[in-house]
Amino acid sequence: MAMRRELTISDRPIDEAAWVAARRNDSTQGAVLQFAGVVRDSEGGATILGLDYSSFVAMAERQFHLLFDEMERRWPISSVRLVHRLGPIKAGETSLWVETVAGHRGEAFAATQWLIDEMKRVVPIWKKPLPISSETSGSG
Amino acid sequence: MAMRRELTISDRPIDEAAWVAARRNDSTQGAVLQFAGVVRDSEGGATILGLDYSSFVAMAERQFHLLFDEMERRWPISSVRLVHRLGPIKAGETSLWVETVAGHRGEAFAATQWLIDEMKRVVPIWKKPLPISSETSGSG
Amino acid sequence: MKIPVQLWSYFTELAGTSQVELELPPGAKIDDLLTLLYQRHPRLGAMRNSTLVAVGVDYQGSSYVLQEGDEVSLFPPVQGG
Amino acid sequence: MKIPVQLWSYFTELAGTSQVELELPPGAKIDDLLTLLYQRHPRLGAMRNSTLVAVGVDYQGSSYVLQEGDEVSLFPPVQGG
Repeated sequence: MAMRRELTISDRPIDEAAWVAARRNDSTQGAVLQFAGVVRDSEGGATILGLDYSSFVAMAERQFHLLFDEMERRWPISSVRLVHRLGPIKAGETSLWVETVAGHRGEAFAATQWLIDEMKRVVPIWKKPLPISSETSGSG
Repeated sequence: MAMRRELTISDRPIDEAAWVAARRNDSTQGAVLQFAGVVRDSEGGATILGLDYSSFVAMAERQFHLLFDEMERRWPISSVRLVHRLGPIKAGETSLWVETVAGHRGEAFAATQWLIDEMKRVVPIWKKPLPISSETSGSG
Repeated sequence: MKIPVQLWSYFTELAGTSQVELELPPGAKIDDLLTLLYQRHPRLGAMRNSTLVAVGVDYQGSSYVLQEGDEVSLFPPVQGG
Repeated sequence: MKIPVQLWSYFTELAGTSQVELELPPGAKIDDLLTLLYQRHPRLGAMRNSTLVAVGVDYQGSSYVLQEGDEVSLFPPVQGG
């Protein structure tokens, strides 16, 4: 059976509880793993307000689907749902949410770690710090 | 700062979305990992209605806290919340939910996998299949 | 001394009871307790190699020296998750 | 042939523009495109070793032979998550 995939790249806040609540019940799969990446309030030692994410979205979608293809070849994963938020994101808010559903735990952990590692290698998304004071911000 | 711990062993259904929604916002921690163990509809090739979990609860609590102690020594984890449901659980429902919050992803993955592995080794919880037909059930 | 032994999971069914009380001499070890228990409940004895032993809420090995007031628990491999 | 080159992330700031168009001979490779581009935008050239190149929505290496209609993208290492 084909791996179910759901990819959302958007500037809306990520409502993790809503994504969790929307999971389809599947009694053939024993393991659900969810990872949330949260924007931290420091970057390179400096306190920041948050991060501003940008993306070459069409390519990001293409690259995510290539990763999903390989994930499906490598592990018996029944579902992957991934949400990446773009635009300004305040520290403490979620920039990435990914869920992997598999028959067993080992597969879910291995596939999710691999997916995030690969995402950080090939998916065209970038971030820049949002300085605490607007006075210290500026181009260049 | 001490690792925050929350342990719930109970026969109530696990409302994952509610647990997720109740997470404290922490902008110093970049990684949140949640694992849900779902009861599968087959056991050793036979279709089952679900699993009936039992536990020596006082010892389970003690053993979970010993594991949390070691987890805290081994990884910089800021929070762990673990819920284990007991009693009859239908296939497709969640028997275990665990969340680990850490500064970085690698720590959260490593600590969560270790915690679940160790739980399956030392925490006194047992399960027996609930047969599909009540006619086939009975004391062994 | 009298040592209560609590059985868990399917050990209860193997023994036909969830609790037994054993009379042991001072200085007796868990090993001695098991030997006596298995004489009375040979179906439990068949599980010896996969039996976990706790005193109170902590695991103990077979050389643990029992004391008055100890509560022993015996159970099969755990299966949480 | 005219090849449009889209710049992403801080490459836009380094070049002072998000898109440039380069005139290249038939059979030109990405390597040739980069050489020409870096003559015009030396601040981009300084990033050469950490530049990723795509044609359309797929990554391509420096020996890729460009064709009429290709849209090239250049960007720094990605940082999703």
